[in-house]
Amino acid sequence: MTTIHITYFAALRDVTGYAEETLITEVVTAQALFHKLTAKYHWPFSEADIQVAINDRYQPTDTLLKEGDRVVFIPPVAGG
Amino acid sequence: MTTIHITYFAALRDVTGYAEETLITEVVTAQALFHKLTAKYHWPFSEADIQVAINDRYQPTDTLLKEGDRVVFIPPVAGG
Amino acid sequence: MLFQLTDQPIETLIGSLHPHAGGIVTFEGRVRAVNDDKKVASLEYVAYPELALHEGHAIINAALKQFDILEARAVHRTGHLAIGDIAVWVMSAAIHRKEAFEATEYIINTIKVHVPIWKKEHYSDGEAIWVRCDRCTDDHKHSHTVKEAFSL
Amino acid sequence: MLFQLTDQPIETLIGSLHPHAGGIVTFEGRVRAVNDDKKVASLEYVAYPELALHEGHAIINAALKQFDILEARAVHRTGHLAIGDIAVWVMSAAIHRKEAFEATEYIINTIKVHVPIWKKEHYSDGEAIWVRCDRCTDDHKHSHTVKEAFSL
Repeated sequence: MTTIHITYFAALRDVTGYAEETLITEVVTAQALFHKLTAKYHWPFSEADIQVAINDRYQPTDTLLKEGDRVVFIPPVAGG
Repeated sequence: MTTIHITYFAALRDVTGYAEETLITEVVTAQALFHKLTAKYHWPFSEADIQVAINDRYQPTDTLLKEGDRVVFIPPVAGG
Repeated sequence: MLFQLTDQPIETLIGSLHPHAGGIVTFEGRVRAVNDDKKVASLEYVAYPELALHEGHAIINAALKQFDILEARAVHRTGHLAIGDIAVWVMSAAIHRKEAFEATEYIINTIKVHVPIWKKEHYSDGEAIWVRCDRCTDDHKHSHTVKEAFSL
Repeated sequence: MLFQLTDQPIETLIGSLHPHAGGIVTFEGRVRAVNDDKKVASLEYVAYPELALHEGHAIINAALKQFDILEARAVHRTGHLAIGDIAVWVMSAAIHRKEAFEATEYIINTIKVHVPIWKKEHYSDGEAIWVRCDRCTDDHKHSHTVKEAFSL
């Protein structure tokens, strides 16, 4: 089991209902965590829509999660 | 014979030595006037370098000159 | 006046630059009154600051490497903005103008797809929408949106 | 800072524009300290005002017709300029940024070849030269000059 801190922004924050949560989870990759949370919160995004940041840097979705990682799922950006 | 007012700018003003002159001339086109003045002042330009303005508008070099026209020979521009 | 001549100094807010900088191109992105035929009342920009600053710096550094430019910078606003407010500002300075145009366009295009900043449009009918990838790849494609009706 | 986030207004001197203007691109041309490997001390711009204003207006009007832009303007300075001074400033505003980039680049490119304005570069060695068609067709081509040595 791994302790993961998750931060939500924008549409994901609104749908999830809060900004941060900490999970102790058996999932091994960021991708698996995304699917687990999508099932729980009914996020209106597919995996193709989402990028993943781990410890404040973009990472591939199949990155293995480590104890204490901070994970952010990035909905489609729209700056500018 | 036609009376033509000629104004000089930039390199042509420096080479010619003054800003304006009025000529009473037998030449019929702006092009012919250019060649006449080039012979007189040894301008360092060929006809291909020069554009012609008549009465403050660009005109083709073979434009016929009329009594009282204001002619400006435009050396290569270099704004900006 | 569409075109003016002046013998007085022309002033902008860019300030002094590299003395070899001859061509400076800026982009400013402003909040539009209408987007996708909907009347926008105001806009909210939210950033993920730690990653946004990292990616923003990386984009400017990539532009400095990739184009023959002397300087480049960008600033993105966050929070609530009104119609006409500047949301993002980009500047590139080069010896010659061509490179400055290319670099500024590259920087704004890349900011729009890489920097984690999100935009919620509040419409005059009370609806609010997180804009999804606003014309990020095609300036003429309509934006796709994630609708969250009445979340004002 | 190369890239900044701010929750404060971003200010420029452009002022208010059409409420649909989302992308604004400016160009400023500044006096460079070096041109064609020669050290420039100062610059003198001379215009043929009656024709320059006519051609300048025609260029802006052509851009407004040719590109999907909402506003455009340009201003060119005349007289003696120092290093770093702005010689020309161009602005286009469009709904979307692509058209604003294209229009601003078109306007400055066209001003440089059509508007009767001339530039005399004064070099630190005392020489002064009327610059001949400074990179008007090719940003990388060396400029040809009409030499008038020691005409200071």
